[in-house]
Amino acid sequence: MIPNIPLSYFFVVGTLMFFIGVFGFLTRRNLITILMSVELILNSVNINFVAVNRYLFPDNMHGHFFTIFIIAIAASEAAVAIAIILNIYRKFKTINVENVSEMKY
Amino acid sequence: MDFTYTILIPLIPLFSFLIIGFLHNKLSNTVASGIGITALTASFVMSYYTAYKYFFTTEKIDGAYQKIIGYNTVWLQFTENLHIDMGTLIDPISVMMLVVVSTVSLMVHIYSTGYMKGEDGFNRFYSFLSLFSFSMFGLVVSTNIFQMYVFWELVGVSSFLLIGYYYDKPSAVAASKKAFIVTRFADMFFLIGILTVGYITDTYDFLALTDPSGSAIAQGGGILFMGMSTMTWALILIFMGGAGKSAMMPFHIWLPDAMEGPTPVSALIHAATMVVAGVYLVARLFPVYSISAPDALEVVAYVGAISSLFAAIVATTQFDIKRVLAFSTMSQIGYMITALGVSGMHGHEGVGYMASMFHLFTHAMFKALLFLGAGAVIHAVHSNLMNEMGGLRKYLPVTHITFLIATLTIAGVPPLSGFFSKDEILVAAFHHDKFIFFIQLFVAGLTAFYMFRLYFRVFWNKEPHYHHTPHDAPMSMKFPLMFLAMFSFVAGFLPFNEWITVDGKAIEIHTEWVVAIPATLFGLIGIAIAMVMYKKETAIPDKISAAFGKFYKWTFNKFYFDEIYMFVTHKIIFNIVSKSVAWFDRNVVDATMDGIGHVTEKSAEMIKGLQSGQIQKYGFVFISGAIIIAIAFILNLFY
Amino acid sequence: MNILSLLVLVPVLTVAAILLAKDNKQTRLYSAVGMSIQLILSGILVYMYIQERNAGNTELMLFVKDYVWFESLNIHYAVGVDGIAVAMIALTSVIIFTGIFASWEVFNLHREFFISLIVLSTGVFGFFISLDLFTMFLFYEVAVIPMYLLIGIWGSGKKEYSAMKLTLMLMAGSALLLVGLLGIYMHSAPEGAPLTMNIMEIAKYDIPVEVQRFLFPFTFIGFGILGALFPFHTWSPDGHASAPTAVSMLHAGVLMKLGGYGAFRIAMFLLPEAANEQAWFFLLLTGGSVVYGALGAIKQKDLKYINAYSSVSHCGLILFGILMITKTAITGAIIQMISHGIMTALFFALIGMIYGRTHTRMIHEMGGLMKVIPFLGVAYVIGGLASLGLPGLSGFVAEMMIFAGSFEHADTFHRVLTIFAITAIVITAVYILRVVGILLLGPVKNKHFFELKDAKWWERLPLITLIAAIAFIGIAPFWIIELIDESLVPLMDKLLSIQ
Amino acid sequence: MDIMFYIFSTIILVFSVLTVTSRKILRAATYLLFVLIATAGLYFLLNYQFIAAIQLTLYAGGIVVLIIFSILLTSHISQSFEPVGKLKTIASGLASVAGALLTLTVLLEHEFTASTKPPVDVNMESIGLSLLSYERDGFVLPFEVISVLLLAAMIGAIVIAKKSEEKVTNQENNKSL
Repeated sequence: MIPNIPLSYFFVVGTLMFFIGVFGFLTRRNLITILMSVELILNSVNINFVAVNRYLFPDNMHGHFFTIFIIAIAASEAAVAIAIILNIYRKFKTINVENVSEMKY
Repeated sequence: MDFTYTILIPLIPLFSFLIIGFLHNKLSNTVASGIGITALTASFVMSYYTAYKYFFTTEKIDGAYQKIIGYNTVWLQFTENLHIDMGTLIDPISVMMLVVVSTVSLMVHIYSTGYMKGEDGFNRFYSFLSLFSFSMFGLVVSTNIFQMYVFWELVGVSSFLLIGYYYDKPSAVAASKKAFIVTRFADMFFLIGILTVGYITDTYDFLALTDPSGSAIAQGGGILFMGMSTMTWALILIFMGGAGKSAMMPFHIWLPDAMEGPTPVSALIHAATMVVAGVYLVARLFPVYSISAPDALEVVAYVGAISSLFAAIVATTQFDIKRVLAFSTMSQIGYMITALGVSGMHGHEGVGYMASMFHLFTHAMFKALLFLGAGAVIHAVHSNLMNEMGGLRKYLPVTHITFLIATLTIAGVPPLSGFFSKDEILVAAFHHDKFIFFIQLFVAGLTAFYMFRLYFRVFWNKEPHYHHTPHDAPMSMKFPLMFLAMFSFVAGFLPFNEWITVDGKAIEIHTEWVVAIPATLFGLIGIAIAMVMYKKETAIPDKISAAFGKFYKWTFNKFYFDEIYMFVTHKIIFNIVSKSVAWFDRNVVDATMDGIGHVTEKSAEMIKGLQSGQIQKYGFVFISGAIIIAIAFILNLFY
Repeated sequence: MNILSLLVLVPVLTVAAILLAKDNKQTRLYSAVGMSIQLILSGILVYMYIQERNAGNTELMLFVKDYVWFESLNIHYAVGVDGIAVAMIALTSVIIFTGIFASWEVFNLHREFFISLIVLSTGVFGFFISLDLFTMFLFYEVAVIPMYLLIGIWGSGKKEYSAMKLTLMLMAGSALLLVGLLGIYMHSAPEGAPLTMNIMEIAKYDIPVEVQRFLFPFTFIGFGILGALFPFHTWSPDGHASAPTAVSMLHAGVLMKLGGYGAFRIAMFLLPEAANEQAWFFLLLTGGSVVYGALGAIKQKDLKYINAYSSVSHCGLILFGILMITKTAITGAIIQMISHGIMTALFFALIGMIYGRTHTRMIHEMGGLMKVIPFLGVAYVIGGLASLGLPGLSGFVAEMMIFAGSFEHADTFHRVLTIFAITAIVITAVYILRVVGILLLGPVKNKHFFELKDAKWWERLPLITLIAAIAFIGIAPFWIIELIDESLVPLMDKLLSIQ
Repeated sequence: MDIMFYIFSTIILVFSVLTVTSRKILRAATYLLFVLIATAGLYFLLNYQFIAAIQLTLYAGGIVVLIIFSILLTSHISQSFEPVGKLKTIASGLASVAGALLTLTVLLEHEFTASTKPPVDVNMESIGLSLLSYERDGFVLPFEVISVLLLAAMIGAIVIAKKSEEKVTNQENNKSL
């Protein structure tokens, strides 16, 4: 059932997506968009896991399960993150990350 | 001969000190003084018994008195051979000193019951007196030089406590401080000297040190420092310690001020006993001085001569009777020191040593008498200044007579004891060094002059207006006066030449008329001048002082020694050195330490911007860092 | 139960009891009881120690116990004492005992104060009984840290600054020390043999000289900072000036002795070659600081500063004596530790009591106190006389032994330096008498002073205890010397075998 | 089939870039949705239907909706972001490109060796059994842990998002800080 795509192609997609996420993480100012960038990063990792599992170790399901767990963690992370973002919004009336610098010094 | 009991002579006053000291709130004055006097009487009796036993019943070996260790125990062990012992050494001079100290101390104890009556802190006074007696006894019977140092310090502190007896009087406090610090300064040299001697000879023990044929005495000739052997230096240092206690130049400045203490204290400590400790010290180590370091002895002789001259000159101008006596003490101690300095070891050469001890003995008696007499005068007129005295012979007959006897004695009028002892000193000087001899001769004249100046101004001269009619002292004060007056008479006839010599063997002495006649003459001339000037109120003294002009002023101000000292200590040491050290500590050392803290803080301040709280910056740094490290690994930069 | 472990356990139990105390009264009662037990315990220890020695036990360390603590790192809880440690323990228990009474009057956070104080003393006791480098270091830190709280919370004046300064400097010392101790551990056995933290084990092996040269400054300065080694002494004046009475007593009395003791027990004993080689440099520093501290004290105006500088001078003498590496001088240095400990505790106690009455520590604002509070006045004079080295009191014995020991050296350097240090005895006399003169003697300056009350029983008790100790050492030094003498022999053998 | 991979990849990459660069937040969320759906497509392609379904429901369905809700709560839809600073963009871009190149180099140079064991069949049954199995290749422990985590996250999210009653004092505290 493996398509005729080399494994490395998946890696290319995953890596590029990862670093696009990193780029977004570093440049976006809005907390929610940062969160989205993080989702991208997580997703790219998932792709790699799944692809490796399929191509290299079809005899077990470890990558598969990792992905499942990452999705679960991503979901809870998103929930908590959004709760925090809402709280920050209440407190600072903004979700611009540069204005939220209470952790300074 | 068993002399073990001699350890009790110092210990009994110690117990008395402890009892009075601990219970001074509880005891009544009578009980406290009773304890003190009883203790001293015990020591007094034992001292005389020891003297009797030693001089009359102890067997002489080879015609010489032996040095006997009465009691000895190691107190503090330094090394195999160097240790501080506590014990009693019985030899002619220590026995003599026991007699002197116990006699004067007992007399002062008795005298003080009258003199100090009603004073605040009467019990304290007696406890301190006991402490002093303990220390002084301990000092004179020391078996080793370090024990002497121990008691040396203790007499110093008792002296401090007693001078500062009137501790709410600022002048007394200042005087006590001065006395302690100056003597302590000298003691420092003493200590260094002791350590050096200990290092050279590997013993502190007097017996080993002073044995003329022993190994210790032969040590230290070789090592040279500034042209003199180490031993010479060590002995000079030790002598400096002695000079400090004995108020020799240039450590004399504390003695006049020490007169702030109660008069009995001046009589006991600052006339008869403690101040002669320096003489005693040199006498104790005399064989070492004489054999290993004659140069040091030369120093001793000159310091003594110059001090005695200086003090005698200053004494002629002072108005405080106690100060006159203080300078007189200094002058007389100068005599004794000189006598030691000009002495040799054996036979007739050793006459200086004998004379010095002889004079120490007689001087203790008559100077104590003078002070106690002065105390009686002060007690009567409530002033120290001779301007406020005069014509007292009518009011204080007993004091007058005894004082006159003492004055004649110190002036060297035969056949009183002062004549004999002074004569021997002059003889010794005459044979050794003519220059010193002439100084001493001149001083003898001066002594007679200033003492009679004092005598005439106090007991004759014009009578000022007294608020109360002065009256003679109570019996408790008169008795010591009379007792000591008697001693001043008798002491001259004691056969010191048989008892106290360097090597313990008797020496022949005979009156040398070349010396005796001029000495007596000088004394009589001094007396005569004083009589002319001061028996009645005349204008001569003022004229003379005006004639001397600058010199008089200098003399009156004691040649500004105090001022020089004040300048050196307060201006230079306290203000410049100490203040700058304190400043240096705060502003350089401490500031450096603080500076390290500040640098840390400032650098933290500078780099804290990195901790911006901006997660993206952290992310950027993190990722870049990770990439750089990864590249470094890939390129094998770490290997 | 090993008697040494009891010494650590009793303070811990006391702290527990204080935690359960209902009010201030109970707090100080428990503290007093606990520390009295401690005092008795150390008395028993001294007795047992002497018994054991008299019974012919010539082991270097007695009452040795060794429990493995962290096997992988060779950390043991190893305890044992020799005569020196016994003497120091006795000193500590006397001072903590008197310190409790010196803080008898109730103040803010009374309970917490006593807890910190006793925790501190636990550290000190632990330090003196430890035979294991790590345990020793641990207890050392236990002793140092509560100081920060004690000064920072209960201090006076610039207390935050002082507490911070003191703690940071001592921590810097600890850091150096840790380097030194770990270095010693890393070279504690020949190549291939298992390493050890046990001091006695390490002492059997000669650490290579190059390593010693490197480690000695770390260890010596590390301990030296606590022992007020010039120029790292500056925490001392500020720290003491700000600290509350009992803390000053304990700190100057005992904690600073940890420095001297450690410098001797670890730095000199384990690194003898380097000690012999580098002693000259530290001798210059300490000899200088003896005079320097004394000169610094002359012009101070605050009683505590005077005493702090005096401590610098006296503690300089301790290190000076240790560095002389002659038996007499080291004996003297150890006696000086004890003597200075008691003396300075006495001083700080008195200063606290005087301050409690006059509410000033500036000497010029006081005067004639002898008249109104004679007991405290006499005690101060006695302390002063001990400090300036009057025979019959403890200071004299210590100083003379150090000086005499220093003069055993045949070379000029040691003797000239000693003569230089001896000048301090005069300077000491000057500043002591100056204080006594201004503070106690003369006319009463302030008429309010006439209302002052003399010492109460809880003030007299510690003062009398301390004065008795001073007099005891001064009059009968041979007992203490006997206690430490035998223990010094192996230490000296190791140090002298190099010369 | 292969063509599908390229299509999905293109979608993923293009919309990823758009997600991180779009200046309208709601659009960004929408682009993210496309990325996630395309990822699900890749999973289908690899024949992992279960995980693809989860990807669709949980990610595309749940998380994106959550994100959109929060966007609606905190921002105006029409609001567009200010352009990002040049320096920041360039620095971040460089770091990202460098990282991508580095990672790719490593990944592409590495020889992966595939397992030779017979493949297992991935279906709902085996997934379920593995999840609750405590034997080899069983995932019951992570499963339980993740359950607790989810519960904690749920409670945490509620607690955090709940309006604080001490808001006023909090603000004061903040001022004093």
